[in-house]
Amino acid sequence: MRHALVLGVVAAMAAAPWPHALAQTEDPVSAEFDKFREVLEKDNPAELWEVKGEQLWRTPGGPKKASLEKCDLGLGPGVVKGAYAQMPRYFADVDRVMDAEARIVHCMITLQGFTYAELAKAPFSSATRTPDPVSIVTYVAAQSAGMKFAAPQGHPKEKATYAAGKEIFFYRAGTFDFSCASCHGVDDKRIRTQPLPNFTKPEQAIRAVLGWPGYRMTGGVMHSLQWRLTDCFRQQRFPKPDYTSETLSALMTYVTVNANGQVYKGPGIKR
Amino acid sequence: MADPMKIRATLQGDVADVRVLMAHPMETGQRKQGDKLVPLHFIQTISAQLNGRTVFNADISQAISRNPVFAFKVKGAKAGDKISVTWTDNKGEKRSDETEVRAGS
Amino acid sequence: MKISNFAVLAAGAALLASCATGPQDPRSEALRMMQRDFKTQGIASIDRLKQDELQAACDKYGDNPPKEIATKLQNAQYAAIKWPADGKFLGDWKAGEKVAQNGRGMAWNDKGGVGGSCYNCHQIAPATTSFGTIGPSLKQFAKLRGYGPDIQRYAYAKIYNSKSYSACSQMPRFGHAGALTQKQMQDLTALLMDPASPVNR
Amino acid sequence: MQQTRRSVIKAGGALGLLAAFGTALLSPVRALAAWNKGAFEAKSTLDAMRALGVNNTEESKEIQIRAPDIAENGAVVPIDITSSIAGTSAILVFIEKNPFPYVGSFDVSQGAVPFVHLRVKMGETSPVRVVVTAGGKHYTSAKEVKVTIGGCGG
Repeated sequence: MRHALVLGVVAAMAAAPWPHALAQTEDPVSAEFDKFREVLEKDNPAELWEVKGEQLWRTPGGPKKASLEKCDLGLGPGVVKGAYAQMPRYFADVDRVMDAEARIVHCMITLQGFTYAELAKAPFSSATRTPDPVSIVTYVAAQSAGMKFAAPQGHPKEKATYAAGKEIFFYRAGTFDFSCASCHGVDDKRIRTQPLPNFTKPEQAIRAVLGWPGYRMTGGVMHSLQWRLTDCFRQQRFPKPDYTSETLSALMTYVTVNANGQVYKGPGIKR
Repeated sequence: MADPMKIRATLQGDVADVRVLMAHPMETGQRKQGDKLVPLHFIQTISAQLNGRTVFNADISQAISRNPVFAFKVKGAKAGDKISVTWTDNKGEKRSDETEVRAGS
Repeated sequence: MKISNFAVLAAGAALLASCATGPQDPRSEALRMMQRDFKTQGIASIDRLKQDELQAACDKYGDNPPKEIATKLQNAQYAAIKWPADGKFLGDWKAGEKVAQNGRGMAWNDKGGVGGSCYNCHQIAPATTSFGTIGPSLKQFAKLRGYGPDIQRYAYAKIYNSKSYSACSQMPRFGHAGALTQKQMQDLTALLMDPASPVNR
Repeated sequence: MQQTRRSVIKAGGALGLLAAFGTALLSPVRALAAWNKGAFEAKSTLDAMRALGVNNTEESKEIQIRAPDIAENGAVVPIDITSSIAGTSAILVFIEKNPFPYVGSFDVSQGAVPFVHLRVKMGETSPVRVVVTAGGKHYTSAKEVKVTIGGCGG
């Protein structure tokens, strides 16, 4: 089929007046998107991965033929409910802060006997394959739907990780001199027609974490925050961060703590 | 074997609001992977039964979105009734799943 | 970045390291993480993480360096501009429009520089209503500023190295970074400056 | 229809069997052919309609099409269709500018309410045309959906 390129066809918007002086939420195009976003969220294909993720969590697997039901996501072994909203957090057994997917991967290695190399080889979804950690993190995330984000900051390493995440957020480098803040450090800007939330502000930081993991309409694939942040670095023209690395956990800590106190709605649907 | 569907059936009076999520690539035959086109692979027919009696049929094309979502409404249902949904695709693959009709809130 | 810039990059990294006050310092902790966690992928080599002098200064001062430092940086950036070998600033505005529309280039899944991503941040030709707002509107660029050679030179310089006018601008240094060719920059200058360009009509 | 008949026989015996044939007659679109290849491969809405035996249509305000004025992503365009026409047996959907406009038919003659929610791929801005079959007649309505990101490349 013919397909209009992302950057090309915007004839529709030419027909409608584009009051770019208004805040993004007030323009008619965004309002129309929002209206149907609710329709799309009502039946979100992400639920298919929740179901799959739960199976993967409960079913013995890996070389050790173990399930993940003893995996400690921070609230004790096997406790899934509410865990996602309270991550990233510090884990003494690895002496670092981990986000949900990093922790799931850790459990798949320690409990089930997978190796990091095999899990990190192709960690993101394609049209034909969703890696197991993505399905599992979707299941885990769904068990925090309706809860407030409460990423802990009690442990010194949690504080240090937040501070490091903030440094990474503002770090300007690379061919284009970009930092995360180049796009997400000021209010009311957009790239093309895409509004850019300011993640340094609590009320907007929620938009960094809301709706992830998310079902992406483009390609029809399930993606997690690990993918989202990795792809941000690609667009930032940086080299590639390792899957489940501390750098990614630190950035997630920075944005999640900034969004603490606001309600997580569960896995979402993304453009 | 194809992944399970997710079916929800909720009563509104004596009408069951049935919502179905299906895991299927719905390949249009136009998508490229590398230099090669991915062959057509899509669900062609869907049928739904209320306690074993067919109440809804659909014939569809590859233009239905990947991981299809459908909703329809079935008359004469009550809580505890069984709703089953079956799809068949162009390769002859098939998947059936079932759920119970739940009272509406 | 260009190979010739490695020395500058390394110097920048050294400068940063000297700012660190200890192992618990968030800055050095962040650098430690990034140096360990980022890997070269395609054309996006690990060297890109090393800040050059300008990046380091902007980072240090939160993109708002003291005036004397900013002026010094701007002058150094301006002095390094390679002006068009043929002495012309204006190319083909139609080709420039294509460069402006193209948002690809320099990422790890690209082969090199391709486009200028200009519409990502700027309003330019009025027909394109899908434009970003990170940079100012460039609609009627020359109509408002004049079509003369000094403005042409200014426009070319801004595209080649925006930091030669504003030290910590968010705009990439397209010529300096080797992301656009001389011809592409001349075409973009024409998009802004040509009286026939939709930008000025 | 094989499966339908079997389950009907199990459920209600000969009477049920008769009823099943009766309803099949009331839904001419499905009764004509299982998965109508000709219609699905037609390159225009008109050709697809012909293949489906839809030769005359009458504009109707009793068909409600709820779809976005502008779709956020052509890969997933949500559409709700409700028919208030008495005796509605089938709902047919066409995306006129898609390379193969006929998207599907929804048979509601055997106990479903004349309503369907579906999500389609749209390659470009196009009318979404709906044809409703009721009492052997065909009624139609359309709604334009603008697409800024086409959804057919996957």
